[in-house]
Amino acid sequence: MPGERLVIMGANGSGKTTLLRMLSTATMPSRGTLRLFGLDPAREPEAVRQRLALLTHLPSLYDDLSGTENLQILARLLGKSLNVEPWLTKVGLDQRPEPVRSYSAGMRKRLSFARTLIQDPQLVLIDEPYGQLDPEGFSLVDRMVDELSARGTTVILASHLVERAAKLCDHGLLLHQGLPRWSGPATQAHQAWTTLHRSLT
Amino acid sequence: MNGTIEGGWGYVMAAYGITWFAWAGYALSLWLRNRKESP
Amino acid sequence: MRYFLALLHKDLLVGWRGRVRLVGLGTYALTLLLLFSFAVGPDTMALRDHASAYLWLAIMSSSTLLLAQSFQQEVEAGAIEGLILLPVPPPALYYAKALANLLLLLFLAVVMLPVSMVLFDLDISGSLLTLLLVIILGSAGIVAPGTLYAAMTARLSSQQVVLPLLLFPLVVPPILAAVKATDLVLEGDAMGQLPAWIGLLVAFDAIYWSLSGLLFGKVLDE
Amino acid sequence: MTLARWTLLLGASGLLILGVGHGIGLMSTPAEASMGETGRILYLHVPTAWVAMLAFTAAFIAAIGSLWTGGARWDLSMESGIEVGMVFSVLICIQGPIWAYPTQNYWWTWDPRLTTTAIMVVAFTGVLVMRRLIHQHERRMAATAVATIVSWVNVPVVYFSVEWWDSVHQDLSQVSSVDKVMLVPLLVSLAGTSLLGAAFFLARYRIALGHYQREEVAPELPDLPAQLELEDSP
Repeated sequence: MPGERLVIMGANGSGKTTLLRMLSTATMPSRGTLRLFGLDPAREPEAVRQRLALLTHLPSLYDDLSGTENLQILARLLGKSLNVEPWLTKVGLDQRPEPVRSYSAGMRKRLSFARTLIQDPQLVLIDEPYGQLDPEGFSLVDRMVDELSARGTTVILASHLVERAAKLCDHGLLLHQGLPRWSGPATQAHQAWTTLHRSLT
Repeated sequence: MNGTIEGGWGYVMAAYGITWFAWAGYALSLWLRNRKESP
Repeated sequence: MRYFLALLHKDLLVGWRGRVRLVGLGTYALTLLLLFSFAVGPDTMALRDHASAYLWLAIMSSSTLLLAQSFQQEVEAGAIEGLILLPVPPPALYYAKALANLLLLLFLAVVMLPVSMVLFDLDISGSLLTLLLVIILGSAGIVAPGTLYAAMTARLSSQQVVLPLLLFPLVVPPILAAVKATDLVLEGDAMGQLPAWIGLLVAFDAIYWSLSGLLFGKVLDE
Repeated sequence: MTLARWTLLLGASGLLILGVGHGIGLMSTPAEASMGETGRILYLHVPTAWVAMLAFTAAFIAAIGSLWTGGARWDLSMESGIEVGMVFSVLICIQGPIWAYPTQNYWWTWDPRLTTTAIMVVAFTGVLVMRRLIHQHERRMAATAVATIVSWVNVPVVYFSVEWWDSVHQDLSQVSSVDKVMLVPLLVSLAGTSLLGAAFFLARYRIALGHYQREEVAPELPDLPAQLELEDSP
């Protein structure tokens, strides 16, 4: 359902990132089929990739260029207007000329979010949204996710910070060693997490 | 150079010898690796 | 086409911003030329005979460094993946990067030309224009397979070793032809062989600029 | 295992025929007119060159197959084709100078064929080195395939440019016309060497197959575990 939010929970190495990369067509499944927007990404990668955006811990930004220039590259590729100023203000950045190299982790995250907003995708996949961020950055992530789903974009997060992510999302999916162990409303996510861990220890 | 070359046999033997030795060596390495892969 | 221009603009902008690296490459190439002239010693006759070989060897080795760097930054930042998922058609990505590499390499070559003219005491009997044409075609011959292999080896830690090993057999024909053609321009083309060598260069470029563009997509996806 | 039996069959018949071919070539036929005894290296050199080219062409076809379908079988045959091709082309680079030395008394002749083979060896060494450095299966297959295609296309290009470049000083060791009596050992040796090459290829394929089945094939997918019953947390 557009605007809904799912959190994929699991310890490191439980396959969260792999699943996310597969959903984003960054990696093709070696077996089985995948359906995105009713399309098979193996056969129609362009159509699928047009509608989604992937945010990984790698910022995919050009350090030598300024924030504005980074966004303008994207705008030019998407055939959108080069006036990227509104997107910058939306994420709390300004048109400073300094290269992205001088940005803090928080500012880089904001710029990555701006990159995602420009693409106006139907589905956004975020790997470890809270990675390398200070608490102040956490609230930024929450605001961004709210912003995205307010625009009708479905958001899928992959995180091991269960409580924080669960509060933000509608549904939860618990992975353990590559296998789905539980899925259901995010309100029970924390409960599922503790149950799984209790059964392991 | 008066056409035919004396002492050609040395080179012929060298070429054939090296080649046969290499083939034998390669066959041996294939056989060893085969045994390792599917005992 | 829009993708190609946007990406070309991006590559040139990044290249220009990182021009300190270009200066480094330029000094590297010039030191190579100096080394060649020292190695041969003051014998100007020998220097002049092999000038085109030295010039092209310098161009080839500096191109290897340039090509290795061309994907380094983007792969580390995950920018390439960002572009593929946009989606950007891989051939556009290839031709933009290859052309950017070519322009940067030509920038180096143009700097190296006057220096080698002085160092190797050359005077051009043929026309400067043909010489520039030969340099452009020769550099294009290096950059075409070079960009393809640079992308392929970008993620490898030992790229500095693998890239030259893969690339050198590929650039033998263009370098041979370029050295021959440059010789003919410098020392005069008695038997009129120049058009043949330039033809070989053009043929090589045509083959590799099209083949690499075709295969580039396969090199990128995970 | 049929593959093992095939390898043995090809290997044995190859060796037999090769023995016959080399036997005739070395013992019975008269020495070649201008090169004397050294002309007999022909029966060794030409078949080796032929099989090397065949092996790399097989790798080229497998490369296209693996790009087209992505099947692992193509990847394995590509690997085998390259290795067999390497063994035979290295041999050519050894046999060439041995043949050229007596007639021109310097080891390395810039003969287009020999130079092209040497460059081919360097190119495919690069492919093998790169292949060992990439660990993800899909990316290794794609990269090797692309490098194989590019290196294979490069062979004729190198040949022609070297031939042009070299035509300025034509060398001597052109094979003088192969008269009838020499044809028999040549063709027999050719058949023998080809069979031997095929046997090597199959053997190498089996190694790659064994390796692939043990390491690469993902283990059988366990069935999905039941939904976790939630215990009300304390």
